[in-house]
Amino acid sequence: MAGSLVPRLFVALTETHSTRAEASPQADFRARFLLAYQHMVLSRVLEEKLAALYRAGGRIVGGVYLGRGQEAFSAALGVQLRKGRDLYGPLIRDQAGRIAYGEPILDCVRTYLGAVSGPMRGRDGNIHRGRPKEGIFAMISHLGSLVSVVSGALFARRLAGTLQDGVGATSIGDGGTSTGAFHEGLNMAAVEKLPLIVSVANNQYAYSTPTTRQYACENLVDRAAGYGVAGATVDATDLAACLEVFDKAVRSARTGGGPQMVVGTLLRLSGHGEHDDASYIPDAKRKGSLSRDCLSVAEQRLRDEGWLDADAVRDLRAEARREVDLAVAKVTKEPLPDPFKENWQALSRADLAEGRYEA
Amino acid sequence: MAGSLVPRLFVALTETHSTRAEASPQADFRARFLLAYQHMVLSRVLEEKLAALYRAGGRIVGGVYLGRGQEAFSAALGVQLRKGRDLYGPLIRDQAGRIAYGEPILDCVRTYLGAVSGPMRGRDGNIHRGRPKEGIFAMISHLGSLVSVVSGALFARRLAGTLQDGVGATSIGDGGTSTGAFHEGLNMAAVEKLPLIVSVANNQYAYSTPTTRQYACENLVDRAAGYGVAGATVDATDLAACLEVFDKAVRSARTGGGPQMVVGTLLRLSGHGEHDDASYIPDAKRKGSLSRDCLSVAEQRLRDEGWLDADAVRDLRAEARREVDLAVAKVTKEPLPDPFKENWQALSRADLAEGRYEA
Amino acid sequence: MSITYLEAIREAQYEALRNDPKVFLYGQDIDTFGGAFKATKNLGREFPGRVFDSPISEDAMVGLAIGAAVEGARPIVEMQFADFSSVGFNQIVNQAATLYWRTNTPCPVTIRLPSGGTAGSGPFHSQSMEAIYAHYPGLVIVTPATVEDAYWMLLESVQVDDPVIYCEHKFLYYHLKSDDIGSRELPIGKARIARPGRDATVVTYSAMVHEALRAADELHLDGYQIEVVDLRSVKPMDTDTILASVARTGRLLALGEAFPWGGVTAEIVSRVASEAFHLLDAPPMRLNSKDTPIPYHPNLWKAHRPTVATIAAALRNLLRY
Amino acid sequence: MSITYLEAIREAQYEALRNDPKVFLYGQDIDTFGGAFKATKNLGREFPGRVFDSPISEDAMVGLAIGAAVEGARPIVEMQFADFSSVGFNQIVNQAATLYWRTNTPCPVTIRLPSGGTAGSGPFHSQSMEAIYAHYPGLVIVTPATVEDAYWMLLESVQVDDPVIYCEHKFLYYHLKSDDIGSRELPIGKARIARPGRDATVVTYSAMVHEALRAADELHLDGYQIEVVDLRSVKPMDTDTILASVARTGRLLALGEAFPWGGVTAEIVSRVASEAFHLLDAPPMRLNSKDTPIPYHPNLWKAHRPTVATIAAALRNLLRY
Ligand SMILES: Cc1ncc(C[n+]2csc(CCOP(=O)(O)OP(=O)(O)O)c2C)c(N)n1
Ligand SMILES: Cc1ncc(C[n+]2csc(CCOP(=O)(O)OP(=O)(O)O)c2C)c(N)n1
Ligand SMILES: [Mg+2]
Ligand SMILES: [Mg+2]
Repeated sequence: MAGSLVPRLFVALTETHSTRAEASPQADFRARFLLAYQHMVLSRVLEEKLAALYRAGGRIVGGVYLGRGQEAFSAALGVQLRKGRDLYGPLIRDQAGRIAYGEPILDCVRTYLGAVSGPMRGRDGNIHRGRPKEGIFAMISHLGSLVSVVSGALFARRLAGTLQDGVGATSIGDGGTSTGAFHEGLNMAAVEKLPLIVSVANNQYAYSTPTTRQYACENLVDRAAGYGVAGATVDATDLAACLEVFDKAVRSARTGGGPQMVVGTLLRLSGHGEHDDASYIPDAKRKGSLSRDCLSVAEQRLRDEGWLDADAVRDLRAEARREVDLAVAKVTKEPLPDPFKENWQALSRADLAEGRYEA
Repeated sequence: MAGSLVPRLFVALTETHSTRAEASPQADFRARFLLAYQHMVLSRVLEEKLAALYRAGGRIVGGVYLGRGQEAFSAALGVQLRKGRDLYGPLIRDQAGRIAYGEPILDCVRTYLGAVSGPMRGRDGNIHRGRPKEGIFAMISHLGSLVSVVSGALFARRLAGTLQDGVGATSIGDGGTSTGAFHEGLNMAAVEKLPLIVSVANNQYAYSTPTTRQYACENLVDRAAGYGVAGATVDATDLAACLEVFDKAVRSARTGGGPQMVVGTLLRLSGHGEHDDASYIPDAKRKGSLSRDCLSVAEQRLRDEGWLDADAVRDLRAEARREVDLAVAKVTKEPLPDPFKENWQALSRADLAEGRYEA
Repeated sequence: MSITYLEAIREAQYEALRNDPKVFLYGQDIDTFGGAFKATKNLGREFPGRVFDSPISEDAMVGLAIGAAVEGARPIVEMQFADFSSVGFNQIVNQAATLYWRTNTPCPVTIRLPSGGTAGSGPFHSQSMEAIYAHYPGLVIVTPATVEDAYWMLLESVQVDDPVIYCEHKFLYYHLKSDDIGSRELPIGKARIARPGRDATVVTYSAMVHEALRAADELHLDGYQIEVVDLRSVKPMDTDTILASVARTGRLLALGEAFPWGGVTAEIVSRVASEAFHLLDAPPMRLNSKDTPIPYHPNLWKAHRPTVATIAAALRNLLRY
Repeated sequence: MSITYLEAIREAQYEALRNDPKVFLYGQDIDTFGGAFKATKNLGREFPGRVFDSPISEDAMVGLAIGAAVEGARPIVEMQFADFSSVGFNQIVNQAATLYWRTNTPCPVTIRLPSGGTAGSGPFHSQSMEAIYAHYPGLVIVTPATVEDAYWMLLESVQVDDPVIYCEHKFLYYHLKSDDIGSRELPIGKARIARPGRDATVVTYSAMVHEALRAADELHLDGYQIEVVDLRSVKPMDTDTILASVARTGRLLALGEAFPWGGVTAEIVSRVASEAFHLLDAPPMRLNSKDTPIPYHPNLWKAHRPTVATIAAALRNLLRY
């Protein structure tokens, strides 16, 4: 569950969640749906704030990369993971999954703003953040390269006998599947029969590149058989479906089913980054079936099921806004990196460090 | 057809081959079978000579890598290719395919012996040879890296309008399919819809590593669907079956069918190199169904069909031996590289070369 | 009407495509989108079927270009950032760089590396990899510092029959302007005296040329005449021009933005020390970025790379000697 | 009973596995087969479940080791040949090398690179890549030249909490013998005076140490005392020991087997020129392999790399000065 402060009205459900073994399947599903939805809202609100800060200029240096439209797919995986006991290697568009896994939104804000108090201490920024020792990896930019890293962590836990029913999950986009690193990593995970879930968010574009220039198979899930791993597809705009597919995949991984590949279909509802107006996406696609906003879809379901009325939704958003504003306000007052306080050493073994002929 | 001198008794058949359009399917098949068989014999005899030279020591420096047992699979592809008009990127165990494509066996002997008269001029050795400008690429050691290179040559010909019905073919082993280069290359070929044939010789081992430590899918052909390319499998010890499968694949590539993946199953009938006794291959496998020698299988078929009697086979081998001995005798007299005659420049633009602080 | 460093790169590719049907462009997002930095803006429209969006497959991008070059094509590959060439590294140093030497087949591939640091880019969008590629035989490494060189050296790179690693500096993309691209002054392999002087020589390349020039201005106020040598290409390195400059000034500062171990500055200093030892009136000096990854936050990034202030300080030490 | 350089590497891995349950080995053909060079012979049997045959996936091999290290494991990755690390390059320089600096998480990965040339190995089984890795921040690069160092430095590498690139020279595998592996003399980061002298200093590392010693013997016949410094690790580079030697001899030859542009020899010469300029009685010299790929045929290979003859000739020039 989220490390971020949890809206009152969800405490009960959250508890239901954490003790889901006893709960009825329906109650359990409802609980996870509501929990995931809460994370989606917080993620959306947080990212809207980041986008605003970016447009305002000044405070955020470098790019801003949003998961807008991918919250359901990302959160549905995140809520399946138990922080620490399970490992998580989020990628570009996993703000919702990060929150669901338990990354405090302060880690996000501090990293975007470059605060020394953040996990990356101003050394790396935006989505390049994590706390590996707490189970959440900090992606490097090179796509595909986390697949083998998360696999290695699972491998080590299994060797050490500490894995138990733990799993690891990492994300990739349609474009990232074209990297050699993705191929080598997933194949190795399959050979080692590791409990790895690879969630592929096929959002139709890699930056500006359409899938027709990225792969030639019918559906990326067709690759699963070639690796000898389980494959599943899902409408990634439908939270209920996402919860189901990841519940199944994670369960299977936990119980010896080996690597799981889950391909979600959706449309990226933002530019590649906030600098990008995505004008290359034709209107047909913008208005097409894939362009549904997973958040509205989830809210429709909430109303249909009578799980949450309009007021509750409004309260929830307001609560999220308060939380985000609090975080931003707090971080804005925090110190920025000071080159004179930096130790400027890449090695943990200071005695092995060199420091000659430097700036 | 082979650039090597062609045994008399095959001239007729060879002609049948070169004018196969008019020939009857049966006659055509018989012609290709006999032609491929001839190349297989020459390849086997040549490689036995190389192995002998290696054991004798002295003349061959470095390793010797044989295609023993893979001649049928390799030659069956080679006979489909038209030198120059089609491109070929052979790998470790493609001596038979090289002969079938038209690489003179002198290129092989000169490269193994490091003669300056050879295509590699003593700069590179053994299987690392080719004449790219004549359509046959010289592999670098890094497995998988030829897939994109052969694709690029096809891509350029298509751009230049010189491709016509030309195709490109390259080989890989079970182990090589685990490389990122293989994945990126095949995926790119599929995206570009290039007429590329990738022949995968699954000989059960990558050096000493069994396929169980290499991949986890049922059959490597399961990867074809994931790339959106055509896939086929074949018993690679059966020349007739190999001829059929490659005939189909190459035809399809020529006529716009895009990349073709052909997976042949067999057992490596030699060590990884001649330094390796392959003692890691269990007797069960050595005696198993995959361990059939494609040459004996082909000879059985020749007898059954009455295409060639024992005497003809003997003559053929004798002819091949003469040819190989001639080649070796010739090359043994040829000059070895002389460091003082080397220009020691890696660039074609001598004026841009550097040569400081060198040995 | 003036032209930027980035526009010059775009114009050079336009010219290359116009002059030679064998030229094509391959890279991520370079067709309709015109590239992450717009270095290929409109080229896809202006040259239909000759500008290709690539899958995210740097190894295969380079491999495809090599195969095409074997067939006589002259591809230009755009890496979205130099940093991502690390996954195309093998095809560059082992396939492209060895092809001619091994098989006598020229390999006229040009690989564009958007290089160097900019504020907020962080460890994986800021690297300068020229030394990595220069270490391997068989490659030409160019590092244009001016709008004119960005244009003419890219055109020349495409004409060279060997693989050329074209390191373009992102920091110069928009800021650096010129009235026009001028005419071709120097060939690849010749360095340029960016500023004549007599008291000390700064040998540098790419974006650092401009930092060096500013530092030279600063020292000019104290009456010092600093000569600035722009290498233009780091391999081949125009040692004669370097030595001639050191002969004039007797003092050397080798300056670069790359990491401090090895690299261009070490090569410069060791060449001068070996070949012009007695021309030196003071120990040769080096200045590079720090030996850590390149930081994201501007406060750190500015301190990680050489700046006018640190260059000027280094020069003062050199002159005080 | 004596032990070879290769056996020492095998013994060190045996010890590492025995001493620490967190150690495991990952690489191609290293389990039952014991590795292409038998550096892990029997280890799979002696330590069941801790020695793993890898798919041919260098990028993923390194990535797996990094992830394992995050969890506290201390993996040793064997590259079958250093040359193939080119396809694991990105995980090494961008993932392993940046992990601690970015996330404060140590990355105790040891990557063994069977390096250097041997007769008949050719362009892709002969490379020395130490300079490529040393250029990037965040890595320790060791280059043992003796049986003792092969053993003790590998054990120490596994204990270092940072990624270590362990460059073992294939030319020394079988030829180089010692009576025993002795005791640990020096830590990583300290160079060794392999031979004391007073007339000139050769600073080198790995297999070239032995060529240098033979050249020193040769010059001894002419009455010259050549000091040979074995760097042991090229990053960090023990500059103090180098300078102290140059202070004694006044003459420097930097010697290496790698390609001539940049690399270790440039770093050595430029450090000495910058920091000990006035200790030098003659211009510092460099000797490397030639600027082409490494040739297959012994006639060419022997001429491509420095030899006793070319080293001795270089030293004579240096001494004549
Ligand atoms: C190896 C590599 N090459 C290029 C890039 C530059 N790049 C960053 S994101 C991106 C597009 C990724 O598309 P996709 O994988 O579909 O993820 P999405 O952005 O759609 O979520 C590219 C090309 C990179 N990060 N890594
Ligand atoms: C990238 C890379 N890693 C390692 C090697 C070393 N190597 C050469 S051949 C070989 C085994 C290849 O096995 P496979 O692909 O099955 O081909 P086979 O030898 O069985 O024909 C290995 C590991 C290499 N050549 N390239
Ligand atoms: Mg995408
Ligand atoms: Mg095999």
